[in-house]
Amino acid sequence: MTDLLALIVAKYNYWLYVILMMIGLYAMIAKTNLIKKLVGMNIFQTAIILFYVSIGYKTNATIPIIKNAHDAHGAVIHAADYINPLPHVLMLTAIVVSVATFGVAMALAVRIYQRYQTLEEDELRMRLSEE
Amino acid sequence: MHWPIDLIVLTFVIFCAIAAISVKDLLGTAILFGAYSFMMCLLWAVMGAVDVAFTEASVGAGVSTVFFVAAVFRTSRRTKD
Amino acid sequence: MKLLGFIVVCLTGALLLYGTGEFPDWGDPHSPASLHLSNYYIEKAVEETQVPNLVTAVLADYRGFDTMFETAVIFCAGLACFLLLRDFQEKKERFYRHTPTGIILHVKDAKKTLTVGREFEHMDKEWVPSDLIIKTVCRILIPFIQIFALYVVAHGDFSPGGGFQGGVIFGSSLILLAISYDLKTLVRRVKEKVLGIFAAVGVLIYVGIAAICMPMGGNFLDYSKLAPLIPGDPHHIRALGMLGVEIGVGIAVMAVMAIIYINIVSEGRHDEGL
Amino acid sequence: MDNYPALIVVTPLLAALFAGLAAWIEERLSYPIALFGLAVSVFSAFKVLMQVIDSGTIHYRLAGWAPPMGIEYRIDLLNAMVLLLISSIAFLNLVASFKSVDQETNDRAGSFFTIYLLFVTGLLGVTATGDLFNLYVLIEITSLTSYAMVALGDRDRGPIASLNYVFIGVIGASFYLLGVGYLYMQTGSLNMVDVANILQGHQGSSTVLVAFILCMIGIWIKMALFPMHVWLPNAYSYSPVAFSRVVAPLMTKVMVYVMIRLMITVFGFDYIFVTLHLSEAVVWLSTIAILAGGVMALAQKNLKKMLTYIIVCEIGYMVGGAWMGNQLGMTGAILHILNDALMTFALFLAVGNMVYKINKVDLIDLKGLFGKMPWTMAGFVLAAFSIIGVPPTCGFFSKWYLILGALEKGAYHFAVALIISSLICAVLFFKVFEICFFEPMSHGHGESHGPVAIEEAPVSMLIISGLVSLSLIIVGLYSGTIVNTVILPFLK
Repeated sequence: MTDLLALIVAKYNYWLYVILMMIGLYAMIAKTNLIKKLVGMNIFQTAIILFYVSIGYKTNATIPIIKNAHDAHGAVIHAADYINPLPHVLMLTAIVVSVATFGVAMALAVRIYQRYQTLEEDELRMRLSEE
Repeated sequence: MHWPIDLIVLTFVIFCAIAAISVKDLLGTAILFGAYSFMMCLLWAVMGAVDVAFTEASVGAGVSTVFFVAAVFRTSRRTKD
Repeated sequence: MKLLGFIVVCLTGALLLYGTGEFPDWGDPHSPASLHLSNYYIEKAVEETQVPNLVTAVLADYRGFDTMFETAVIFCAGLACFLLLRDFQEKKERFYRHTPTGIILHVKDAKKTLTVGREFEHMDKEWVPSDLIIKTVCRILIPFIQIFALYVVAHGDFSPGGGFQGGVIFGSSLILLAISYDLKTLVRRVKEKVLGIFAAVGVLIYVGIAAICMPMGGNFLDYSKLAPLIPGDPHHIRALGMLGVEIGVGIAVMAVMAIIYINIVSEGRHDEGL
Repeated sequence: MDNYPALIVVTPLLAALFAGLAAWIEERLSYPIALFGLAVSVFSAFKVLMQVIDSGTIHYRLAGWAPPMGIEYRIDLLNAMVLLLISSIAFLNLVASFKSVDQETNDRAGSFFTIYLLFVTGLLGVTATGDLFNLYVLIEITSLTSYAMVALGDRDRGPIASLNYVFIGVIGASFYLLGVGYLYMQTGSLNMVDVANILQGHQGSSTVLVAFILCMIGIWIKMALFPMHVWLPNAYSYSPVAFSRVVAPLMTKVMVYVMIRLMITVFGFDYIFVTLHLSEAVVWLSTIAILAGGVMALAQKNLKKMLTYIIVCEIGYMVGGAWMGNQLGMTGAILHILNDALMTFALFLAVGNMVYKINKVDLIDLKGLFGKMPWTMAGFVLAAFSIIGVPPTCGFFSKWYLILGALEKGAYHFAVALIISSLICAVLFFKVFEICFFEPMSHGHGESHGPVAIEEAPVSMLIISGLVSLSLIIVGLYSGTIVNTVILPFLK
């Protein structure tokens, strides 16, 4: 029992990212409202970002901005004192990509509504088969 | 050790995520989605990813929510599920 | 569809949980991810680039090529929203309000226009009387938001922030103007053409700075070869290059955020909005 | 200093930005700018290919940093070939679409060229890069531009097809990103060669296995392998013709290239075929994909849609060949990337000419087309023969390698599926020829004896169409040379 608890505490971030990702994926597949699907898409993408940020975390380390960088030339910087910056960089790019996709998808949803006056997938399918 | 904060925020995140996709009003979804993004941003700040948290605060909780509300304003609040 | 979704989700979850089993513990300083490249960046980046914010250093220099395409993605999103929604046809009906009396005029013929001035003001279909408190507060707030945005762009080397965040904040100050007054005010002050040109010019600043390095004898994006062009300490040339790039990113992002908002909220007609 | 590898990707990007600026200032300038940018890109790609053939793999350090720290372009024979293919198809298509763009985009030609160039930039970058995360960013550029383009084509159905494409595309790209995350967690690096070196010691790890599965699923969704193909037919058939002519031949082939690159450079043959034994299952999957693509193509009533299902079928060929696990299969798959891109391009050029003249391409609308557009139809027939696999054309040779590979491995079901699908293609295209040739024009009284007035597409479109169709035969005749100078040295 204590082993299991220790396992959960040691990796709970990873378990929870899996749960968030499943929520997002479920919303993308099973919901019929297009905007709900978009929310699912965004949750899905943030779950991945959470995963990356979790990789970068180090215990007993501080944020990746070097202290006293300009007046302590020659002072040794210990890698263990700072959090891994690389996943943060990657995720900045991923956030930008996700907001770009989100904007375009919203524009598409507005276009669809202009044309068909609905955002429900089943109603859209009915409208399409009528024409 | 700040893992208790981390755990509490994570619970909130999952709560907001489930609420955002199950509320029957798209404007409500928009606001819950903003809350979700903000919680996520807190979580990343706790984990030391300040740049990512800053970006998420300005993009996810800020601009995305505004786009969302704008799109709901131009379409409809109605949703079946 | 629900059942299918459930099955797919469960399969994916099972796959991911299976992969989680062998992960190093959360926050383990000796996991492979925090050893190989990360140590190099933490120990060498300040010495090589003179930028204390490691995220900015890696973002704009070591992996600057990614960031260039990230800016291109943003530009592309703005262009896509413009192409998808922009509608140059004037809407047929218009509403005007006679300011002294408060009478609302409904003009159905598209060709007849009233001159908007002191007597008449243009009005949205779903008109809400503009609130004095909101207008005043926003008028005071917006310049400060914009100065903060500029600070975030300029100070990205030393503190969290950078071109992208600053650009988003500047863009949201424009959006705030549109929400607190009305969309027409924003469109009148910041012309669509200006936004379009800014979006392209921002990305062009980035690609231009990167491309100038090639005739100067370096590889693409190699800021250190810019030293003869810029006066000052050649030691800090990489930091200066990054600053230039971040300004480009900021301009592009600012313009694109405004473009996306304006087009979504007015369905591309740029007349009335939230 | 030799900057050609960077120029291949950067000139289209720069041209896109200048074309975007020109769209606001003087719209007529956009087209020459775009043309110039792509011309420089083609020239650089040609230079790079020659250089690689002469002196081996090129390493180009972007921002001047050494590989695992910075991003590196690592261009070997396979890259160089695909780069030249992409840039020249994009260039030729731009020349051919001079007349048709205005007709389709409601006077927004400048913005169209900008998006088009960004799309090509993305494809070129995906092909040239040697960095796993850079690959993701560039895949997103290509996807974002194609979402916009698909929505611009058909005004009614386009947005719906595009939004579906957004959902599926995001799932695919995110799975790939997640796979890269798992790899990063195990290795701490993002450079392909560096990751491959570190992975040597972790062959049994479940993290690597999950990373491999996630990457492959992501790429398969993006390339529309059979069960994940649902977005492709609608998306490609509703986009504007000038765009579908370049997206149909290139997008899926570039994704096949990415799959081959991941298999060879990152994970390695030993890991996939010796440690995992996944070969059998994937070859069966691709067999099903081939048959399903063919059968669904038979059911279509619109020429453009029918061709998109043939693309689904062709993807099955390439995936099956690549997963055969022997040199012959891989040779066939790589040769088929080249051939299939050219064949599909030729087919869509012909379709583009038809759309330019008769607007719709439902099969019924094609009656009497041989009389009306003889040159276009000549190109179409040649491309169709190549898809079917008639000997002097290039389609025959890659199929030949694929079948040899299947026989060597003992995967007879794959060989049989290949032959059946060739027969299906023959049936399909002869159906089209029959409609075009024998049935008279359906307008009016049902009788139109005597010579039909020839109404051809503009000369610029015809010349390109003819050129590409002829190149099918030329490439076919020189397949031996291509295999010996490019593919076999690469696989060694």
